[in-house]
Formats: sequence, C-alpha cells, structure tokens
Amino acid sequence: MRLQLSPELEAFREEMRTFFTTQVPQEIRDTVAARRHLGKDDYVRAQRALNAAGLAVPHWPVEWGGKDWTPLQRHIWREEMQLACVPEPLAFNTSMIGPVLAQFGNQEQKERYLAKTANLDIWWCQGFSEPDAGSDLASLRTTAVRDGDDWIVNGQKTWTTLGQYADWIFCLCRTDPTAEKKQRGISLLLFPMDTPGVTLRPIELLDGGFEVNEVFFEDVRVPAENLVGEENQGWTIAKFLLGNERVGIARVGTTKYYLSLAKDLARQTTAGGRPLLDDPRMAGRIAEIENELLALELTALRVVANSADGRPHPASSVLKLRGSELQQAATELLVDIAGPLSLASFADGGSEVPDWARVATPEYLNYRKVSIYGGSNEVQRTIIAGTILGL
Amino acid sequence: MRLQLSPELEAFREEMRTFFTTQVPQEIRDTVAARRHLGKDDYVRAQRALNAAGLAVPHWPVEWGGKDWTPLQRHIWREEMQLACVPEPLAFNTSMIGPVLAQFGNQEQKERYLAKTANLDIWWCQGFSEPDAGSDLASLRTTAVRDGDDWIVNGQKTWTTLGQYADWIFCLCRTDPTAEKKQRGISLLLFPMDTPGVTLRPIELLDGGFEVNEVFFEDVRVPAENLVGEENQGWTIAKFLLGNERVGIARVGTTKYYLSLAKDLARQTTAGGRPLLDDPRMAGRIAEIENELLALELTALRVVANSADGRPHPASSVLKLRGSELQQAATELLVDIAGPLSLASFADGGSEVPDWARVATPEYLNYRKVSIYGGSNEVQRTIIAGTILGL
Amino acid sequence: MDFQFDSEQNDLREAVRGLLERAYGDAEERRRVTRADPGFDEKTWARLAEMGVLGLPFAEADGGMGAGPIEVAIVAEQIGRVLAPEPFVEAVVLAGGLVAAVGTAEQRAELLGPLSEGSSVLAFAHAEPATRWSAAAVGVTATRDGDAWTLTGVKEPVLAGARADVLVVSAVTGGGTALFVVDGDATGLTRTGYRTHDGGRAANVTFAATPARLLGDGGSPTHPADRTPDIERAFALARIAYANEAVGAMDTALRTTSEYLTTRKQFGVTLNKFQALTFRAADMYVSLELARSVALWASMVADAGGDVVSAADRARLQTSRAGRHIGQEAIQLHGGIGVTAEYKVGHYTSRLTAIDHVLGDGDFALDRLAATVGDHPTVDPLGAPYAPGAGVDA
Amino acid sequence: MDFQFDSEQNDLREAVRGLLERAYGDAEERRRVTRADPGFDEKTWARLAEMGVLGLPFAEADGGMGAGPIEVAIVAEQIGRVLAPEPFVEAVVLAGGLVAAVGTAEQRAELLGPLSEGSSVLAFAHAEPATRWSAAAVGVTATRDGDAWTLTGVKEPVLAGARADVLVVSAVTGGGTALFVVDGDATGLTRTGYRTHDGGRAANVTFAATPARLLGDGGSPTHPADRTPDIERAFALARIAYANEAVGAMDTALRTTSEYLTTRKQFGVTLNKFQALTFRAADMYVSLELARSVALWASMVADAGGDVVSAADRARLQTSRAGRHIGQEAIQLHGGIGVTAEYKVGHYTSRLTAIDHVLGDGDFALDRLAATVGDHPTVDPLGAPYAPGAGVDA
Repeated sequence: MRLQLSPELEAFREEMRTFFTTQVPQEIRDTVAARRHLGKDDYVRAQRALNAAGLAVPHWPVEWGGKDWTPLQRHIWREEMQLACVPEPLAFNTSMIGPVLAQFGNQEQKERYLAKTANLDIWWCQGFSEPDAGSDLASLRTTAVRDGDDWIVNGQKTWTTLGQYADWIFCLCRTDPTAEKKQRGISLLLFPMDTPGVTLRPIELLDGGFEVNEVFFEDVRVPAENLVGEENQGWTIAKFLLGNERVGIARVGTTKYYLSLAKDLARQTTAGGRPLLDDPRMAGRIAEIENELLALELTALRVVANSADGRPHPASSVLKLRGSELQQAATELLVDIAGPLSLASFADGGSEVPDWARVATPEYLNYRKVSIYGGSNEVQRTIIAGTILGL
Repeated sequence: MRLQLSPELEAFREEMRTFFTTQVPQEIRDTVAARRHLGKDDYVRAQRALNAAGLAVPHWPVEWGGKDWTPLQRHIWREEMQLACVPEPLAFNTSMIGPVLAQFGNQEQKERYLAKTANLDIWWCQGFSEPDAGSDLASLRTTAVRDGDDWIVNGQKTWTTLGQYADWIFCLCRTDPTAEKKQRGISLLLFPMDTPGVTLRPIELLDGGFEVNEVFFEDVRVPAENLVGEENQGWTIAKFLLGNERVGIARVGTTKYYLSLAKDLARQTTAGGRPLLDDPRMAGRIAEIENELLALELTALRVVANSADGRPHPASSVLKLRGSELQQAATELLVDIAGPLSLASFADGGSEVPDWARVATPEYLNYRKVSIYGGSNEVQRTIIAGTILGL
Repeated sequence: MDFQFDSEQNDLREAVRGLLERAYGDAEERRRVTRADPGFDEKTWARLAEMGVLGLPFAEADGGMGAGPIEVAIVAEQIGRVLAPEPFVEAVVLAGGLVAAVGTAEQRAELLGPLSEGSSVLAFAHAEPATRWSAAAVGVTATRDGDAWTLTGVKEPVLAGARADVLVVSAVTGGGTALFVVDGDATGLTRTGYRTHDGGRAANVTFAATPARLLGDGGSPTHPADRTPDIERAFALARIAYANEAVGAMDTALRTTSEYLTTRKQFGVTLNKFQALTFRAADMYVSLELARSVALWASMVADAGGDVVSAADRARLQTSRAGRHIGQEAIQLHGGIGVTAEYKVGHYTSRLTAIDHVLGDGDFALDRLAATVGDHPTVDPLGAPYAPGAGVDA
Repeated sequence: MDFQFDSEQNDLREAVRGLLERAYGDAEERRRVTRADPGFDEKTWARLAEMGVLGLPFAEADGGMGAGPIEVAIVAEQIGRVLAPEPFVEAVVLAGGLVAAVGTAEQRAELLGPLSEGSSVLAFAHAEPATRWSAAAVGVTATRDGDAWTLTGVKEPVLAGARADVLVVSAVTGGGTALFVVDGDATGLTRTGYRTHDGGRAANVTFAATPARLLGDGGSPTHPADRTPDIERAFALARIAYANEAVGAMDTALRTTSEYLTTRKQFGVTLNKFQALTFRAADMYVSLELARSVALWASMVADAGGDVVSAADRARLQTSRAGRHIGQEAIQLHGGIGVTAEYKVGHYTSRLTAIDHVLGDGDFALDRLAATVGDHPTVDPLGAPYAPGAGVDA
C-alpha cells in the first residue's frame, strides 16, 4: 500500500498533462470546456494530434501503434485527457473496431484498416443496436445472406452515434437464422457507409442535436472478405467489444472538470448578494458530489490495479454505474447554478445570458443517456448481483 | 374543493383534542412522549379511559359500540390521539379481531367477545405469521385437525406482538391440507393462551425489548365453537383483516409529534456555540421531512375522502409506504440530534445524558420494523404497480 | 375540508382537457407548433379565450370570469398533461394577475378585457441576468419626467416576452420596485426572442428610455408604492399554478412509462415482468400522488386567502423533488428512446426542468421554509396560517 | 500508487482474522460476551496483545511494533467483520495514540508498554454532555497546586471508560486544552459504566479534585501547551480506523444479506429471484466498494503523512452514508428477522450507527469539507495535500 505515484509515473503524468494542455488545438479544447458540440473536423484534428504523438491508441498491440503501458498508465492518460478537455479518440475506432480487428481480424484486414483507424482516416460507426433489441442485443434481426462472394445485408440499426460522419460501419448481422441459440448465428461485417442500399436518418435528441441515427440496409452487397473473424462468431466478438466499452466509462476526469467549472460559476453567481458557493446547501452539495467522485476515482484506481490480465474486472460495473450517476449529478448541478438563466437554452446574439448557462439544460437532458448506453445501469446491476454477489 | 373544516368538524376536532389531552392519564402520555415502552397496565388503563367515553372502537358497528363516523372523523380521531401521545387502542383487539367478529362471527361469539374486546378485558394476540411464511402468508403450516367436537392444533407462529400479555389468540390454521389452492383450506380459530399445549418464547429485539414472540402449539385442544366464520374461510377473513391493518398506518400524528420533539431538542442542543436548529443543514433536513409529512397527511385526507364505501383505497399503499419511511426518517433525525450522546443508550442513574438521547438509537433500530410489518414496503410496491399502474 | 371538484369545475376540466387533447394529444403536433414562432398556436389561444379560460381568475367587472385558484389549477393541470405551449400561467396568472392585483379600475378594464378575449398577450418582464428569483427589480430603473415615466435597463429571460402585445415591467424607483406597463411597439424597446429547451419562448428585453405607464396608483408621484409584496404574492400564485401544471406533466410521464413497460419487450418478455422496473414505477406513483396533494392543497390555501407564499413554497419544494424523480426515471425506464426529441416522454422531463427553474427551484423553496421551521411546532394544513380564521385559532 | 498489501500485511490480516473468527465467528458467542461486563473478552484481548496487535502503531522504543496506519486499518477491518467488541480503536488508536504523540519518553514507556502487553487498558475521556465532537475540552477544568494538578468536571460518554485502567483526560487550563493521565483508582474519580446499544460500554466519568499528571511537557508550567491540534489529529486517525472497521462490518452485512437472499424462500422461490431485491443488493455493493476505497486511501494518506484531518473527514462522510445505506437495507432485505437481537445482521446496523456517532457523523464531516470546497478546483487523491511532496506541487 503506497499513496504516492512513483517518480516515473509522476513524470509520466506530467508529460501527459503538458502534452494535452499544449499540443492539442486550444480552440477544440475550448469548445469541449464550453460544453459545446464538436464538428467532425474537430474530432479528426484532435485525434491526429494525439496519433502523431503516439497517444491515440496506447492500449492497442504495440505492432499496431500501441504502447504496452500498465493499466495505471492508461488510466492516467485517460483522466488527464478528460481533465484537459481534450476530446477522446473516437471510441468506435480506438476502443471498438480497432481492438476487434487486432484480435480477430486477419493480417490483410489489420494492414488495410488499423493505421487508418488510429489516425481517423477512416471514421467508423457501429451497427449493433436495433429498434426491437435494446439491452437484449442477441435478438437482433438484421440479416446477411450469402450470395456468391458477397453477403446481402437487409435490416435496420439504430442509436448509431455520429453515423452521419462515418466512412465505414461495423455491423452485426444474423447469418444463420436457424441457429438454436439466438446468440449463435451472428457475424460481424464491415462495409462503407456509401455502399448502395445504405441510408441514414438522423434522430433529433432532446438537446436539439443530432448525434445518433437510424441506419437502413436494403440489399446492401458486402464482399465476403469483409467478414471479421469466423462466420457466426459475431457474439464472441460483440462480447469482447462491449467489455472494452466499459473501460474508462467512469469518466472521472470529465466529471472533475465539471465540478471545477461548477465551483467557478457558483463563485461568480450571486444569490441575495452572496456568492452561491458560500451558500451552505450549495457548498455541501458540491462537497458531497466531490467526495463521491473521489471515491469513484479511487475505486477506478483499485480496479485498474487488479485488472492486469486485460479482462475487465467485474467491479468495473461499479465504475459505469456510479460514474454515470455522477456525470448526471454534475450536469444537474450546473443547471441549478444557472437557475433562472437556464431557461435561455437556445439564445443567440442579443442575449445577455452567458454561454455556460445556455448549454446547461440541453447538456443535462442529453446526459440522461449515460446511464442508458454502454450497458444500461440496470444491466450493470444485473452483472453485480449475478457475477459478484452470486444472486 | 374547500380547505377549512366545517364548524361541526372543527368542534369535533377540538372535542377530541380536549379529551385526549385531559382525560387520558398524564403519566401514560408522558411515557409515550418520552418514547419509553408501556407496560400492560398502561395499555389497559388508556384503552378503558377511551372506551368509557366511547372512543375506543368508533369504527365498529354502532350496535357493538361504534360511532358511525365519517372516514374524516375517524382520521381526525386517530391523528389527534397520536399527536397527544395517547396510546392507540390495541390494534389486535380493535382493528383486527373485533371487526372480524363483527363481520364474520355468529351472534353468540359477538355477545361473548366484543364488549370485552373493546374494553381490553380480553387482550388478543395474532397467530398469523410463521417462520417459513413471511410475506407469503398463504403458505402457513400450523394445522388444526378435527377430533370430535374439538380441533387439535399443532404448529408454530411467530412475530406475535405483545403475546406475553395476551389472554386469547386468533390463529390461522390449515384445516384442509388437501385443498388445491393453498389459500383454501385455512380457518380462523380462537383460543385462550393458557390452553394446555400453548407455549410462548419471547424474542429479543435490537432495542433490547421483548415485544414479539414465538408461539408453539402442541396438541392444543380447541372447542369447535371457537371457529370464526365457515370452515376453510380463513383466507377471506385474513384478507379482510389485513386490509384493515393498513388503515391509519401512515401514523402522521406520531411522526408530527416526533418532528416537534426534534425541533425542541435541536433548539436545546448546541454545536459550535449555536443551536443546532439554526444550522442550515439541520434546519433544511427538518423542513424537508416536515414538507413530506404535510404531503402525506394531505394524501391521507384525500384517500379518506375517497374511501367512503369502507374498502381501503388502493392508494392507501402510498400511506403505508411513505408513512413508514417518514417514521424512520424522524427516528433517524432524533439520533443525529443526539449525536455523541446517542451512544449512552442503556445508561441509568449516574449518567448526565438526557433520557431522550438514550432512547434515540434503540427506537431508531426498532423502527426499522415499520417498513417490514403490516405488509412490507415491497408488498406495497407490488400492490401499487399491479393494482394502480397495471404493471 | 373537501378535495372534490364541484360539477362546474368538472365541466371546466373536461372542456379544457377536450380542447387541449384535440390540439396536442398527438405529440408530433406539439413539436410542430413549438418549432415555429411564437411557439404556441394562436388558434388554440383563441379557443381558450372563447372558453373563458384566459379571463378565469379576473373579476367579471374587469372582463373576467370571476373564478379562482381552483379553476386555475384545473386548467394548469390539463396544460401539463399534454404540455400545451400556450403561455397561460405567464400571461394570465402572472402578468394578468399583477394587473388585477395592482392596476386601477381603468387599467384593469383596459388590459384584462383584451387579455381575456385573447386579443392581447401579456408578459411579465421581471427576471434580470444578474438576479435570481428575487421579487425586487435591480437592473431596470424608472425615471420620471413630468407626468411621464421612462424605463432603462435589461430584463432577461422574459417568458413570452417577444410575442407579448403588452409588457408588465418591474423597475426601480425612489419608492422601491414599481410596476409599469409598456406597449409592445413602444420606442426604445428591443426584444430578442429565442426558444427555451422545453419548446417555449423567452426573450431579452432591453429598455432604452422606453415610455412606460405606472401600474396602479399607490404612493406618491415621485415615490410610487413598493410592489415587491405584490410581486411575491403573484409569484406564489404562479408557483402554485406551475405546481399543478407539473402534476399534469408528471401524470402523463408516469402513464406513458407504465404503458411502455407493458408493451416493450426485452429478452422475450414485456418490461413489466422486471420487478426492479415496476417497483421504480411504484415509487414514481408515490412521488406523483404526494405532489398532487400539496399542489391541490396550495390551490385551496390560495382560494381560502391563507398564507399563499408559504403554501407556494411547500408546493414548489414537493413538485421540484417529484418532478426530478419522475422526469429522470421516466427517461431511464424508457431507455434510449427517452432522450430523443421524436418520442414524447423526454419533453415532459424537459418541461418539468423548465418549470423547476422559472420561479425558484426546490432548494430555493427549502431555504425559505428552513428559515422559519423553528417558528411552529407542527404544520396543520387545515389551520392557521393556511386556513385563516379556522376555528383552531379562534 | 499501490493498493495491494505486502506479504507481512497479508499475514497480519490472516492472523487477526483467524483469531477473531474463532472468538466471534459464532454471533451467539459475541452476544454472550457483550452481555456481561466489561463487554469484551479479556482472553481475546490478551491474545491480541500476544499477537502484537495492541502495540501495533507504537514505536518499538516505546514497547510497540513500529507499524503504521495501514496495519491499524487491517486490524480494524477484521474487527468490523465479526463485530469484535474489544476496544482496539478506543484504547490503542485513540488513547494510546495520544500518549504516543504527546507523552514524554518516560510516559510513553510507562503507558504504552503495558497497553501493548495487554496488561493495561487505556481510554480517552474527552466527550462531555454539552459538547458535540469538538476537539476542545470545556466542562472539565484542571487546577494547578504547586507541582500537582487536579481535575474537576464530567466526561461522558467515555467509551471503555469504566473498564479502563488508565484514563487520558482532556481538560481546560490557562493554555487551552491540555491532556492528563488519571489512574483508574485515583481519589475523587467516580465512574458509572453502562451498555451502549451496539453491545459496547461507555461511562460517565466524574472528577472531583482528582489528582492527575500532565501528559507531555510543552508550554509553561502554568500554561501547558494547547493539545487541541493533537486531539484533532488523533481523532482523525481514529476516524480512519473506524472507517475501516465500518467497511469490515458492511462487508459482512452485505455478505449475510446475499446469503439470506439465496436461501430464504417466499412464494415458492428463493428471494434472489426477485429482481427488485437483487438490484438493491447491487447498490449496496456499490456503496461498500466506494467506501472501502476511501477508507483505504485515508489510511494511506495517514501513512504518507498527508493531510490526515481532511482525509479522515472524507472517509467519515463516505462511510457514514454507506453505513446507513447498507445497515438499513440489510435489515429491510431480511425482513422481520433483521430487527431481532437473536439474528446477527441487525447488530451490524447497530454497530454502524454507533461508529457513525462516535466522532462526528456524515453531516459533521460534510460541513467541514463544504467550508473549504472553494479552496481547490479539484481533488487529486495522489497529490497535495494528501501526498505531501508529490511531484505535482514540486
């Protein structure tokens, strides 16, 4: 048991901090700090800045650009990145399809995709969820039928995040409808989003933004070589991929930044002539969330320390569960600090309401998603009860 | 929609208030106010004082001593009684077996038992719960086998509250073990606690008190005439009885008294030289519970207004659920006001810790029961989800 | 003590419910209406006027219907049920209520008649970028020049402030906070409207030596009467109306969620087979019914002439807590579809969040209640100070 | 940064676990022991001494083992797991800790040797009927007569105060709050012991011109050094130990509850088929693991010499919230059996409630943390002020 980081890790943390706060375009970080949505180009520029320094895909195998870091180093890398308001490398590329290809892809696929995936030369989106298969992924109905050297894909996906920017999709399809268990008979296919028969419909969210989409497939022809892994091995791949999804989802760095923002804003905002931060109820509320966040961070460090074998620790469900709750608590806090000004959400020129107050409620509403996606909190409770408590 | 009570009801309320605060022995009310346990004699004296004034069983049929009051009058009667720290008439007598006998008993039983039940000349206890049948009452296993003009009872009951004081027990027994549905084949029998074969074992609770018991039956011989209602009609009677149990279980008056006590004590207790009641966090906590309690009381008034047909309104589950939570919140509050003094729970002479602080934690621990008994809060949620929301 | 509506009140409820159901029973229609300015449907507004709804709380002599807070509560709840975007609370209860409370007979007739008829929308320009739910004006000042007044300063966010035909404006004078009437086409008046997250409309309203008429005639010519208490009282009535609106919205949010749980399938069964979800729905019901009780009670306190400010704080605290609980759970129990703008339930969460922040949130109300919690041993909902003159104190 | 115990620490844990499991693995045995005075088992106390546990945090020169807060945390967690009633935190961490921190070399040897050997139980007499978790003495005063001191006043509740062989006592002097040593058989000392709800023991300790020796030698003869900061620091170390004890207790409470859910049948199936119950158990696990993290971390902060007072407040807040959550839910998920003294789980709730109120509850800690929440933009658990001299600030 030792509290301090080793001098090497201290130096590493300092290096990360310096890089993130000086080598990533300031205007992109400012946009994140202001809690504004990023454009496609922002994501690409930020990720390429990271990739140029070898910091986009440290958790990949070394031969494909990875770093062979310890879990603690990865943790520090991620937290410092969030704290510095650097947009994280696109998860669909770096946490999902990249590791999948490195693990399950053939050599040709690795060579063809991995470098471009790391550099965001290819923007990937996911084709997993379907309208009638929410948390019950295995009941998916999109089909891929073999036709000579091709697969013919028909069906529909939904919740495809940032699909409107995507060049390619990795898509779970039912390839053996006769399989006895519905988990069997699923395969993972890759294809460009501009393949004939692919159409995309953006879904408006409560914050007025369009970050998710429905994707429709009508007789989409996909070359057989675009199958990842074995035919009907898709469920194994999906589980591997979703396991990775949970890593880093605590988003401690992001919530930490939100709390520091909340303090600044509560200091600037007055109520009855007194800074809101001096109000005992408000100060207590912030202190309580801050302590919960400390507990979460420390738990993340413990989990990280115990997951050296690469498989997610079952307690990572705790990180997802409480992490999402704390993100939501922080966004709600910012709405309450904004108070009456939070009404002015879509104000533009001619308004005196500061930007932070305008975005507060749309962001709060949008963040209701974090306890739903990436394995809903109900799924996480099921995992904890079953896997850890034996219930 | 009208806020005020009618002049008649105002007068009624005043009458109740005057009676309870002047005609019930002060030392008994002081014991309740101090949150100390009552002895058997206290219960008897208090109930006889009420009964002498016709206020022990107002909800019974008029011919057996009831009052033909409106639900609102009964509500006022109960709340004023609680607020005045008057011990309520023994529920086993007045809310359970009394109404059951009035509804299901034969004329002879009514004449034999009801007046004595109202006056607590007979102290009843319940024989319902069994060790392996908690919320699942229908799975009870105590048997009654017919033998000539008698029933022979064998088995075990538990959670028999104040059974150590009881003269008689009303006891659910399985009389037809072959019945297809386990709800069938149950009957209700009455017998004296000193019948040979009845033994009682007190169960110590967390507060160090002995308010519940296990009761064992070994070849207990019960005359056939002591069957209530029809043979195998016990489930109908039990449902009738448990429905009554939920009425008045919000205990708004009691919690109101606890809150007023909390305010007084928080005013007397200082922290850092300031009365605890002036601490914003403590004041806010009390105000929040007080507002919840107001909401509960108003909901009780609404439910009362809509339950004129005598059957419990489904929303009475809300009263039980939130009522128990608020009783618990109030007892927890009193522990926190006592603070370090709450440790001195079993102090006696030679201690300077005031009485209220000594009883705080034992009472808090004991009150964990209120969300368990009388239909646990899980049962209430099931009722709300099923009956009201159609889930 | 009686929690039942009388038959006229039941008729009003059914009539308003019918009208608003026809207009917004289809959530897509509400979405369409709220996308374009002014953010509500002028035809529905006219129909509400025809029904007498827009003049509900005003005296008949002032062109109103002579009804009271109970009727206002009934309308507000129906508005909440379908999230009707018409600015009933803002124009009628708040701005109109201030005119009715403070205005001279002449002003009342001039302003409340057209408001009741639906020909003039009123808004109360009071919030300022640097104040927080206070009843006093700070940043807009009134200057007297001869018999005339002009206003200078900024009000924001002003709900319905861009569409309003007439603004009631609070401003600082030598006497404290006074109220003024400003026409929508006054000189020196700049209004920049925008959409609020819940589909409503608010505005920045900037006054630059804008001509204004003093509302009411109390005080002296140079030191008009301080209207802070009147504003506090009008706020209280509006808070109570919003509480009832919130109850309507929570009711629909819960009903929608329950329906979803009984129809949506996951893992081969409908979601209502998952006890963890149905228990949470049960908890939502508890929150809803407790909030409903307090909202109705506060309306009765207003009707009885009791301490409406305290009653409104109580209703606000209860509906704030319930609104967050139900709004958040409604989305969570739906899953992904709950955060889309294309499905209705998230809009209820959005609206509940907006209501919560218009005139003070739950903690704001709690602070005020906590400040006086030591003044009374217990709260008697049927006695003083809520039922003034009740026998209890007699 | 490393959350793993080293092999010696693992050995210590297993040894203490084994000893305490044998003593109290049967909950009925604990009940028997706590029913009779002194409320713990003198034989177990002696075995803990033999194992070196009672001298764990003291320097070898003072008769101790020279271990630190990590080892204390390990022992405290094991105590919590079986609710061992031995006054380890009270005698060793708190009273002994004060002697170690403040006493002269002579006093340390005199008091800590016998404590470590198990031949003398120490207690810290500090709480007073009219104070509330403050580090300063108010109601007991020290009077100097020549070279001798006497104490007058009342301390209560003093944990282990009746059984203690030697009392460390805080008292008011001209210099502030000083610490004194009082022998159990001193004249003018009256001790009235009683049982606490969790099976422990506390006492009223009354001093009437009771002879006392000053602990430590700072300050002047008439104005001894103010020991409030030392007491605050000793409190912090005790709070951290209690936090670890609470984690042990919560762990068993959750484990017991999980076992009950998998074995107890209702409606024909075991309770773990009810999703609403298993989800609540999952939430208990979340609370437990978060509390464990902070308790361990605070122990590491103490070990590293960081800001132990603030770290202790953080651990206290987290374990207070978690202890209430887990303690209350453990009973509720058991049903009726949970509130009986005959079944073990309720005793965990009782003990968690006691721990919560000994040295400040969660709101007490929160108030202190809230008072400084604006002083730092973020909390870095691996940096200043918790890891002093960490590179971050270098």
